[in-house]
Amino acid sequence: MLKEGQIRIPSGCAISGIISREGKPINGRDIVESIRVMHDRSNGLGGGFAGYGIYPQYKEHYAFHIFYDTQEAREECERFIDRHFDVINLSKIPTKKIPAITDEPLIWRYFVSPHPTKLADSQLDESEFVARCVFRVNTEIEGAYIFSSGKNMGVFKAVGFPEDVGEFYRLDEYEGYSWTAHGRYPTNTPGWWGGAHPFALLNYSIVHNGEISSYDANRRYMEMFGYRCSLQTDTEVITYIIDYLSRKKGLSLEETANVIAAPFWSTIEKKPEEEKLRLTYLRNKFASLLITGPFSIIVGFEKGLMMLNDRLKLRSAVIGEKDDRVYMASEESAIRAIEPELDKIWAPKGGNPVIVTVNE
Amino acid sequence: MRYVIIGNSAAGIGCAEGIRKTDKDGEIILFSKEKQHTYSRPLISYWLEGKTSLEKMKYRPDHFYKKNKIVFRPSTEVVSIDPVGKTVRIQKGESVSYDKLMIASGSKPFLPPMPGIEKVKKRFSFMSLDDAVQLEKQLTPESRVLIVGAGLIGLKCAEGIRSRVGKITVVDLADRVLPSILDEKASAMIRKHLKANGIDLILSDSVASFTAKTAALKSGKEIRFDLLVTAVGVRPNTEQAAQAGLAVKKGIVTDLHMRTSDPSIYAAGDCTESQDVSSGTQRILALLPNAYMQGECAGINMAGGNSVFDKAIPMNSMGLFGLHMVTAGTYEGECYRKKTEDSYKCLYYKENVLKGFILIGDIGAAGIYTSMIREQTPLDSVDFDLLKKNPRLIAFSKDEREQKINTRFYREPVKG
Amino acid sequence: MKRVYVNEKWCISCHLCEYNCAFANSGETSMVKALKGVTIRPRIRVEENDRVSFAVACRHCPDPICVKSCITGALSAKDGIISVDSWKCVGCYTCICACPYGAIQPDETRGVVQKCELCTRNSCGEPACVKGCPNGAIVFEEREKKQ
Amino acid sequence: MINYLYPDYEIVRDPSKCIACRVCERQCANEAHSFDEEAGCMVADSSRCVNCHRCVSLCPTRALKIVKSDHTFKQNANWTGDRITEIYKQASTGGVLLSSMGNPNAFPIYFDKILINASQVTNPSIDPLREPMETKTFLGKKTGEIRRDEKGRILPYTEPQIELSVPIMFSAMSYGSISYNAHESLARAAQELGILYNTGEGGLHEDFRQYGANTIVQVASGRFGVYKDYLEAGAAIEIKMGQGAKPGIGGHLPGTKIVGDISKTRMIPEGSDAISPAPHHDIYSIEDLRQLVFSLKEASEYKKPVIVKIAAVHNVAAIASGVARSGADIIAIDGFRGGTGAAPTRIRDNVGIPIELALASVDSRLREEGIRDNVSIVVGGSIRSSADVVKAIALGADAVYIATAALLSLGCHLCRSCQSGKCNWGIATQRPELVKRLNPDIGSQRLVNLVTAWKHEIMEMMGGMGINSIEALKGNRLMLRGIGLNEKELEILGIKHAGE
Repeated sequence: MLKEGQIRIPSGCAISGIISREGKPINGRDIVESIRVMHDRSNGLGGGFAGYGIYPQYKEHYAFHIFYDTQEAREECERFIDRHFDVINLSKIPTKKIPAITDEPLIWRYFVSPHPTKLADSQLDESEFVARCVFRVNTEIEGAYIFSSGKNMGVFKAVGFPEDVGEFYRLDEYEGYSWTAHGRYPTNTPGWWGGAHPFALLNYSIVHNGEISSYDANRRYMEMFGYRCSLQTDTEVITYIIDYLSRKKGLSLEETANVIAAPFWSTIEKKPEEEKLRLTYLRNKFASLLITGPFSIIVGFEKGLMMLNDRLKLRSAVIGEKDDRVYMASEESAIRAIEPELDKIWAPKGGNPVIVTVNE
Repeated sequence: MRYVIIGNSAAGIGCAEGIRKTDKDGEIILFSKEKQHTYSRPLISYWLEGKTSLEKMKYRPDHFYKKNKIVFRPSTEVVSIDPVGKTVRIQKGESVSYDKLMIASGSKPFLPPMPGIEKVKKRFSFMSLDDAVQLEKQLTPESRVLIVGAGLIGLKCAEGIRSRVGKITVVDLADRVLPSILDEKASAMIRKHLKANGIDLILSDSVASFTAKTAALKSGKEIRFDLLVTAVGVRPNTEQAAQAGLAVKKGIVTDLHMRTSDPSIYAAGDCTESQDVSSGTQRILALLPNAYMQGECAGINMAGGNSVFDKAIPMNSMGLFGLHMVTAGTYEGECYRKKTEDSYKCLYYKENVLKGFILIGDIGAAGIYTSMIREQTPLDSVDFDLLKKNPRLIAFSKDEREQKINTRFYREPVKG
Repeated sequence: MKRVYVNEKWCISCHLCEYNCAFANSGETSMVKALKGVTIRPRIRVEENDRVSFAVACRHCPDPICVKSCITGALSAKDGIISVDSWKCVGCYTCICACPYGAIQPDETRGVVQKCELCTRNSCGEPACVKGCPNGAIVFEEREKKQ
Repeated sequence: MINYLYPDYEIVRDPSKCIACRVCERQCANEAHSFDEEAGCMVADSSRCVNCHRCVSLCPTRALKIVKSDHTFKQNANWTGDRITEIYKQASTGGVLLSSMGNPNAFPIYFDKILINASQVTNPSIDPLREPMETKTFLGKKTGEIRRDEKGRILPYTEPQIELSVPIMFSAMSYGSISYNAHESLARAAQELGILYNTGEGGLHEDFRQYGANTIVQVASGRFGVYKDYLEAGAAIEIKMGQGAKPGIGGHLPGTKIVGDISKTRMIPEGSDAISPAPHHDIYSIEDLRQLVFSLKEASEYKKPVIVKIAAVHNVAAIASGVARSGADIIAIDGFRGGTGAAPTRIRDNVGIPIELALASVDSRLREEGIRDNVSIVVGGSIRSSADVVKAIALGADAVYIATAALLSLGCHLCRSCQSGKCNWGIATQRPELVKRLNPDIGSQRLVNLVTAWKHEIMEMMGGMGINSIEALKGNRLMLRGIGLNEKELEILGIKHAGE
């Protein structure tokens, strides 16, 4: 059977997210409890989490989480990392053996900073340098896969139900100001750890529920800019789009949302002239980055989360608020499970991004 | 408002319909000398021939008077008009007042003095349905009929009774048939056709004297007959109008609004004179379409509308024993002629307008010619050579064609 | 009201209107049966020369001279449609002599006249000439408001 | 001299149905039909018949049909009847064989070997009757950095664009090659549809300036009718470098057709031949093209997108890459099945490549080079249905050009006799009595109907794929699968085989 990257696999999913607007620490246990409720939305072939603010002691450094199939792969990869980065710390990621999670690869974590001379030689900005290194490892080193590469954040994922994955990674030992979670229901996969979600690049991580019909249009466009969509998953390409628009093109997240879930022309037509011109401009300029088909995504980024539905709202998505916390999930039950008494709960409209950031 | 109409034929009916176009409610009283529901006078010959029936001859449907709120007074002859008191007096001494009066009294047969005619017992004129009914009663397959007059009435009468009698002889003083509407060549063609259909024609001759069943002609011939029909001509009924002091020449004089010299009195139909557009002369145009249009015009004006009838022209269409002829206008100026075995065409034109035409046999689309006469269409604005061959709209200018076939309705060209 | 208008610009001189008219008024259900081997007597006729062609049928004038001229009362206008009552018509052809468009024809077989009645008296439902015109040269439309 | 040719087609008349109305006779400009007065019936001369079906369509009793003659040569798989007949023709005339419309030969039609996807279970299909389904498309460059004002607001500046309500345009057909009424039909339909039509190399008739916002004005090697006002009259300017039906060949409209308005519109004297050279004589290489592109932009003050139209030839991808870097805003690629008013038969039938392959390789090449945003891609050369449109867009086109399909909707029956100038449908002719047969009221409505119908079908297919906006279809090759294609073909098309 072909795995992610060799074939495109559609999947249904569950997603959940929590953020503290005050930047207060949230224990990883909460997000595990939230995603656990939506057990039936996944089928045991993938689960994962992203936590932000979890590595305060290493917050100036890129935290690489890497799967290795073999020791040889690890050695080759570490040689590559050594050549390009100063490694501040490295270790295996602590895990807990449980019966539900099997066949685990080698899972390592590195806190790194780009090698100053290598960076200068590359004539790239730091983030681009790091991103390119990640692409090189993932495409060129057989058996090595960097699945998390941001600062003060980390992705934890595996083949299994998400609540088991949370236990496996001992998430109750982490605290962060925001978390996202994903439970996967692929229709066809042998289950490859790298294929689980969230998908992350640098500080961006995406959990996504849906199957986008614009995939190949988006992918082929993104590949023009050096993004190699090796996994052939929606989440991967959405991550790259957000990275491209936000990081490379300097769009705000609202503007990014106006591109990927652009309003219908009929809606744009009714806007005031200035807004009409702006929306038309964005939609036309990045026409190939419009995402159609059902999706609900939670984008994790530094100091914030964004939830976005496709324009027709073909996937469920609800948002709840309680004090400084904002909850985002596929189902209300996933929010009630960890916060029964909400101040407010609502379903965002299709195409309207909900962006929550940590107050500075 | 009370309208009084004298006459129940085309002009009278036209007048009533004209009034009703403008005034839906005013009182209309219509007097008819005859007893019948309005009927079409020219159909009496068709009736004799069996081509129509008394029912079909009705000029308007049975409900006509009722529907148009007309008080219909049949068998009631108006004997005099008092234009000062604005009343009309009818036979029985009754007076009826009017606000507007229409005189559509029609015409009557003209009978020149013919010695011994009083000796003829079976003697008929051929103007009214009563005449036809009287004549019809006497027809037998053996009857020998003498018709004096080879005009429209005489010949239609001949056609009407031909199959029902033994022999028909038509005598006329003129040297040809239908002298008022046909030229010599056309007359000759019709004469031949009549002869072929068993009508004996004696032309350039007239009756010198009658006995009960014989007529001695000026030429010395003697004709034996059983029935005599006199169809020498007609005269307008203008007596009451004249007595009332209205201007009368050959017929009652009207203006283009059909108003007589008295502003409350109008006149239309065979009793009036018209301005013949084709000849530019005042003349009596005793023709049904003309009568109707005059009557309608008068009716509209009587009811306070504004209508002008300035398109009067002579126009005749008739068939005799299956041969059709249509004629219109006056025969003056240059002439284009074309004759074949069974058709004849003659167009008269002068001073850049079509003046008149005669068509026999092939009469299709003749109205195009008629309208050219009526509208005085300048011949240099049309392809007259083409028109000579056939009456066709294609001979008109592009704009004119566009007007005729592709606009809401045809607007008459503005002249002057 | 809707009237038939002819735009000679689009007339292609195919004469189909004549055949469709003859067929519509034949009472037959098949054109072949109706028109094969007969000389057609349509109520619309195409006039043409080598440059121009157009069809002419009754314009249903608002102030119809044919109706006024009719000696029998067989022609009448109702709801804007001028029709002939062939029961009353005696075939005197006065209307033919009067119509400025040449749009009334003798019906020689019956000794009466015939004319376009906008297919209101046959089973066509709408004017057959309009329906069958391949180039929109004959239209049946409302123009009163535009004037 | 012996006439070696037997008519290709035979006119078959059902005498039991013919009512001798003579419509066929009046409608046939080739004078194939006549009335035999003596016999009292219609007769036909099949040798004059071009099989255009005008008579068949207008016969009110359906008494006519045209059949392929079964007259045959002795069977020979190599020397087919067509080849033999062509030799007879050339032996008799000594001339180049001329023909028109597109390549009729049995080359593979890749569109017919591509299948479209639909959503099932994992992803809902979208019902275009209930949900918005967007077909609006912009053509033009999408390059240029995002600029913001001092408050950080985006300045919505783009290079000149063409906006289309549906990604379909009417391809270039000159006034001269087609009739005034055909042009009017196209112009009016384009306006009503919110799309564009193309003047071709015949200039722009004064009467059609009113449709400027829906007009592409073409500049071709003959430069007929080109002047400043012309360049400014339309919504875009197209430089025609080549044409799919006759790559490498110029055009020749004989002087007999350069009369009246055509002469005026082309700005050449009446009776003079209108010869479009094979190349532009000021463009012998890509750098020359760039100069012309910018000359036209200068002349039109950079307000109009410039389209460069090329024929699909062997190295089309490399040519397109050059064009994409020439300053052009749009590349139009014309496949080898594209139509024409007249072309040498040998060229039409043997030169060029299929548009599907050309499109796929151009789109891939421009993406590989990262310059796909420099240009929009418009493809033509036998887009026959809405499915072809969907497939073309999924392969990577921004929009398509249709011309043959447009002419078909106007009544063309593909008799491929345009060069005779006796088009019975009033399309490819200048004879007034034939031109008037195409009433633009009807013609434009039929075009509107066609494109509207296609639009509905495109929306249905998009909805089936779960796509509700045409831009999400562009280049979305995963929505396509090949059938009966070999590895190489699949590789060029960039699609998987059905079942994969």
